[in-house]
Amino acid sequence: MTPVIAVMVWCDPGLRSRRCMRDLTAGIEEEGVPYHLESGTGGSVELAYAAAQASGLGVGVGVDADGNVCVHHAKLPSDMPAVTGPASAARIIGHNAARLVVGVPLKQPDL
Amino acid sequence: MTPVIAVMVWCDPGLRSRRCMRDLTAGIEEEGVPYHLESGTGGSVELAYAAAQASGLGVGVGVDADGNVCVHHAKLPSDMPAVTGPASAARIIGHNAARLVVGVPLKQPDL
Amino acid sequence: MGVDIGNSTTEACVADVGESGQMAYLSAALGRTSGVKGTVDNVTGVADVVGRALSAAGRDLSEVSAVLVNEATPVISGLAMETITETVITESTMIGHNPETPGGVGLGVGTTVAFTDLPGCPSGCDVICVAGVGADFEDVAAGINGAVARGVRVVGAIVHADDANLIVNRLRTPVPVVDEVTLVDRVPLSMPAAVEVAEPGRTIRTLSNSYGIATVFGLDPEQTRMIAPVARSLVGNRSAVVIRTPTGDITGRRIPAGALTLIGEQAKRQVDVDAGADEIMATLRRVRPLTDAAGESGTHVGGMLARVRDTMADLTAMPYDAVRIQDVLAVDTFVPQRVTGGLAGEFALENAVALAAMVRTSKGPMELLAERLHERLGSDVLIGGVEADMALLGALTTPGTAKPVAILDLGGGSTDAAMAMEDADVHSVHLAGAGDLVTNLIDSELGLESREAAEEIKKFPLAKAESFFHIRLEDGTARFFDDPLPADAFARVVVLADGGMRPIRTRHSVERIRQVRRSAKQRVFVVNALRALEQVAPGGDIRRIGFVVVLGGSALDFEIPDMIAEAVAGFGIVCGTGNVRGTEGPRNAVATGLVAGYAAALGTSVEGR
Amino acid sequence: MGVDIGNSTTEACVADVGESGQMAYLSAALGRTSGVKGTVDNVTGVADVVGRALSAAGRDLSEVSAVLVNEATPVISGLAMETITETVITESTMIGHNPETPGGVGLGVGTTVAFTDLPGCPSGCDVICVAGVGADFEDVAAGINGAVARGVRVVGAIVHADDANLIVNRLRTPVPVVDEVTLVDRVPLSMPAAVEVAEPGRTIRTLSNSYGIATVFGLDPEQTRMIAPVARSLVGNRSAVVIRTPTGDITGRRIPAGALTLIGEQAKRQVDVDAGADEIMATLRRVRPLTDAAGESGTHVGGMLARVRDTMADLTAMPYDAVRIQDVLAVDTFVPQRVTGGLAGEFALENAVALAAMVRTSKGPMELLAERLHERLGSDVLIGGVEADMALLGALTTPGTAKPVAILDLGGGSTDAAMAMEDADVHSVHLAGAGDLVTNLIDSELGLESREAAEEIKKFPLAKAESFFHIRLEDGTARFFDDPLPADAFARVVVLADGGMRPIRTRHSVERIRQVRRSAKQRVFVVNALRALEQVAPGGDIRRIGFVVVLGGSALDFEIPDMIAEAVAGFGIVCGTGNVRGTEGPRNAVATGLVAGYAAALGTSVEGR
Ligand SMILES: Nc1ncnc2c1ncn2[C@@H]1O[C@H](COP(=O)(O)OP(=O)(O)O)[C@@H](O)[C@H]1O
Ligand SMILES: Nc1ncnc2c1ncn2[C@@H]1O[C@H](COP(=O)(O)OP(=O)(O)O)[C@@H](O)[C@H]1O
Ligand SMILES: [Mg+2]
Ligand SMILES: [Mg+2]
Repeated sequence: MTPVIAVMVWCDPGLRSRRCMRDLTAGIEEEGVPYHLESGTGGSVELAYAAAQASGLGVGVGVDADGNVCVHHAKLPSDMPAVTGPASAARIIGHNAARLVVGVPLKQPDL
Repeated sequence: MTPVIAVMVWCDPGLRSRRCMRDLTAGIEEEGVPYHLESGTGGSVELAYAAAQASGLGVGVGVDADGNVCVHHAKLPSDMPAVTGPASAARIIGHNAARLVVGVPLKQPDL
Repeated sequence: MGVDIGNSTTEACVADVGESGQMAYLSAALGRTSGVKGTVDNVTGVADVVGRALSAAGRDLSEVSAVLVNEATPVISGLAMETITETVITESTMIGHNPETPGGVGLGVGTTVAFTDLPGCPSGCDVICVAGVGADFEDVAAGINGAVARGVRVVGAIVHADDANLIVNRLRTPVPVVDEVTLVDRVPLSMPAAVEVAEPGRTIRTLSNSYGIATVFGLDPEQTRMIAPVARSLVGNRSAVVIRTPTGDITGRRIPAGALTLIGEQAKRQVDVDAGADEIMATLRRVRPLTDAAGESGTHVGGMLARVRDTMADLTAMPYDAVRIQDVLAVDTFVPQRVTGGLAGEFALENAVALAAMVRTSKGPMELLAERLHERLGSDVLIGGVEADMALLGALTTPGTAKPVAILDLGGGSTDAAMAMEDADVHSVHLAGAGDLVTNLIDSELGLESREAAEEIKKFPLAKAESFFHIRLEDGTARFFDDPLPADAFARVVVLADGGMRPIRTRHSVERIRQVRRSAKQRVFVVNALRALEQVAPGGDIRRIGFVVVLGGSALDFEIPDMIAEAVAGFGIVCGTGNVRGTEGPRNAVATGLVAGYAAALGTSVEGR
Repeated sequence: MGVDIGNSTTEACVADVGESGQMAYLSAALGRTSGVKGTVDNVTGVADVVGRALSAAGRDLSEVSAVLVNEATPVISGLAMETITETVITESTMIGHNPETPGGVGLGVGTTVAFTDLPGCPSGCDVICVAGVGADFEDVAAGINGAVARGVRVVGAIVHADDANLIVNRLRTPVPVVDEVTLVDRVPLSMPAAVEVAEPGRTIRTLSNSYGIATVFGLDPEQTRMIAPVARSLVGNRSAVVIRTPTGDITGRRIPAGALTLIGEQAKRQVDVDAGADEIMATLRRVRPLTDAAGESGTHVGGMLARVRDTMADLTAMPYDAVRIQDVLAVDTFVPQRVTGGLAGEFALENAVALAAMVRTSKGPMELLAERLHERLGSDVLIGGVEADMALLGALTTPGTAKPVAILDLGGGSTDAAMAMEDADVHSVHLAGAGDLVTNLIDSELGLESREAAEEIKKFPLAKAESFFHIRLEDGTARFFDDPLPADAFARVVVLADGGMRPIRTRHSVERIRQVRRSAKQRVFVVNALRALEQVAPGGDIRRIGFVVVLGGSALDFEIPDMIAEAVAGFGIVCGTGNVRGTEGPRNAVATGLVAGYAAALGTSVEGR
């Protein structure tokens, strides 16, 4: 099995905010990086870590039922995610998940 | 399970040349990259691909019973190894396995 | 015990000196100078360094027979910087910013239409769509697709959000889109405009070429002349927008910075600051030795010199009018500055001139300082020889040196030099500009707004964090880590400071930062080293110097001594970093010289007996 | 139909011209020039381009009423390059190479002892172990550990194989080890030596400092002076060895390159080639206009000019003595060259001067060429106006241009310029040095030994293959691939050529290659653009030019036009890449001018009727 060359986005089916997923994937897409959506149950960090392992790019995003978003990298220890944030930050987190792949500095939230 | 942060070297137990393994690991060591020896049966490409999957650095080396050496990278298709060569080239192949990790151009054999 | 009170650093050297001058060095120590050099504030710092030097030698204060202090006339320097160009956009003729993720590729030329007005556009028009704050990318893409279906030729777009690729990915026919245009609401509508986006890794070719713009808008030669500065300012961008407004213009104007008057012992000359550093330094050479400098009042340079004088007067408690500027170093520099009238927070690199000025004050409070030191330490305090003589004596303890020798003392505020021929007098100079100016140039040229970051960039090599587990050093080698780097270091340039790895908040590349760093060192230290050697060399002829010993805090730098050695290599002299007493490196020269001078004097008097 | 036969490229332009001169352009085409410009060999190339231009216009050869050919006096240029410095190591005082993986960190000072003699070493000695060809790392490490156990202080090692880390990892006390020393057998034994290895990302500090070496070996000033060039040549290395041999020395000697004699219409001057490019060009300015140049026979420059003359005579079938050099461009350059006497294949960057020379031949064979073209094509062939006039006519079809206008035609062999004032005569110049010289400089400065690679580096942006699936472009953006890159591209610098990604076989970094590329363009095209404009401008005053139109093959470059625009920006003129007829970019100016000139003449004669 060759791993999928995409950022894996694993989302808990309990999530109700469509907005959150749309923002998240918009951020990834704007950076020009492919992503792949799947659903899975669990905490955001747990989902993100598993997604990162499944990603050919080594980057995964997990979204839990409450809209908490987490970005993980396959080589990081499972309890040390790269980025975490609330649903309201989903757009910028999407950018940053992609930037881990592209290798450019993470975007800072506008202050 | 966190993958081992080392180049995985998987060698067929049928290999008789001690020289080959010594050269190979010397090449990796001189470049300053950690490696981890295990045994496994199979062709060199097959062993290398599996070793690469198991390596936290994404780089694996396979050595078959005849001393054929293969370097593979976790993200390459299984049938497209990065480097292959005979036992006599083991030293330089070791350098190059390490260089895939370090990110410097591969060493050319002295002509 | 010799003690050297420098502007930044106080150094001590402990030695056993026999009755007839035979001598054994025991230890050395250094610490920050407390207060302004040559004032009683120095006592705390001296006491601290003396204590540490003694305990390193395993001796007690009571055993010290004499504390030798250098005759330190405080040499104080000031810095000022002034931009001499300014970029102004009147009306909005261009959007010159470089968003990280523009969309599409190519050139589109049409009339600007607000996204909301797109439905009213007659078919057959060539249109650039302008999508303002809050426009959703799906709506924008759908709107454009709809207009195109109706026969409106939408050939490009300018949008507020970071949405360019999102929009382009949803268009049936992709067009170039420039995004993140902060002040999109000020884009003039119903005007002819062109949007250009180059492929990744390339730069635009049409809008950065005057005749490209002329072709696009059908300009006549006179109009082309007007638009030429716009083309120039877009050179090197990956994307750009140019809008043809009736009166719009972009000007790079020179700010009249005023004239600097340099008053020498014989002559007096004026030079315009905006003529640049070379011109200023050439004028200075013609009036040397300098006795004072003045700036045209009411101009930028007037303000610059007033600030320098103010600081000096403050620091030394001299009356403002008694402050005499005795050297000036002008350096060409540039400052990233927000373009007036820009629509997307454009920055332009404006030219600027930095001036370092040097004031030599009277040596008033030295006796007082000696007295206070005596009270504090108990032992005799002697004010030793001239600082330059002592530094030379100390420098000559470096293996492989001999007269004729010159020292270059690269400090924080000043670059000092002195020269000793076989038996002639010592000549010395104090020049404005040293380590602090380098730090300032790095800070302002990179737009860091942090002196601490600039100081670290000056002192330590750079690297880039290429993954969570490895960095690549500026020489290309990689270094690996077992523990992951923090996410805020990811893909950033970091400084490998003593205290660990420090990410730098900037979009500049490793190479860019390295180049600014090296060029700042070049412009200050190489220029000053050559100026200084020329002034102390016999007959101004650097070739007659046999050995140059580089000393001082900035001689510890990892590249400055190499640059200086390179610059003087052509003169056939030996130049290297000092190694005082074969052990101290470029530190402790004056303190060592004080002790050596004392011992030599004892020896002579013994011989004379 | 206008046809422009250039040195490299033949271009054609097809137009319908009415009786009274009204004109409609139909198409254009271009191809490689066959043979030397202005000779009958050109026929094949012209026929091919004419055919393609016609089929693009949907017309037939029989419809062509006239083929207009430019009056092409062949302008041929030659190139030569000569090093003017040489680094020679006599006996082996140093090992200045930079192995990729040295071992250990620090400085070790001791006497050189062959590894095999280690067992015989008395305890208490400070020793540098020298391990020759075939020594196994485990044996070496065991031998050193054994000696250390016996009390021999082994403080460093010099080894033949790429084994430094393997040895250091097996030592009980790590010491600095320099490896890959190819000629290790020539390292002198029983000599005091020092081995220094810096931390990764750092450079050595002691052996690159004259006083550092003096400290290490206890040298006196005279000896220090002798060793100073060694220190200098080690600056910037991560590791180094210095061995103190009684007579050993390293010298950077200047090769007497000989004098160049520049013969002008009025004056004649000599200049030493090793004085460098600036001096040569300054001398040239004083004798201009040049009528010939000669090189001192028996010297390097004599050989250079003889080679140029030879090529010229060959190409043009002119007698050797009739070849007159009418312009010279000297460029400072450097060449990586193997150091004579080095022990590890050391390279030094030697200074060199490149000379491009330009010969204008008589316009002999043009009529013959016209005749042969007529035979081949059937239609009338007219030899049109002067090339410069035609180019100006064509350039003025660029939107936004007007007189006073100057063109800069950046070709392969020469940089040509011409200037037309409101109604004055056209002035034109042909200068030596253009695209081919840039290619040569890139080739030799990077030591590529491949003109094809150099040509690609010149034309296309660089990137680095950072993994099997992505590259990073020189501006920092990343590009991803679905299919893995070949292993021989891994971590290498690649050129993004039209034909795909091409790895470059070199250890140079992206930044280094970029810098060489840009500097070569600067030294050739910016220098020549300014020289050319100065020579064609009225009264030599560039400010009096209103518009500059950049043309020719090298105007297609992705950065040369920007560099030229930047360089002339200060003169208040509009400068940009031409866009002939608003469609052709910087191509087709002469061909277009031929047609326009023909039509204008028709128009005038119609009016005159
Ligand atoms: N390791 C270092 N590398 C580069 N510069 C240094 C280093 N240590 C100190 N400096 C610089 O030296 C300067 C102070 O020099 P110093 O000789 O102590 O000053 P002063 O002569 O004024 O007492 C400061 O600009 C500081 O940044
Ligand atoms: N796309 C390009 N980018 C940069 N240089 C180019 C490009 N195409 C051609 N050149 C350069 O242009 C030169 C030839 O120019 P050209 O005008 O065709 O020559 P000539 O005037 O001698 O006929 C060569 O040096 C070639 O490398
Ligand atoms: Mg964007
Ligand atoms: Mg090695």
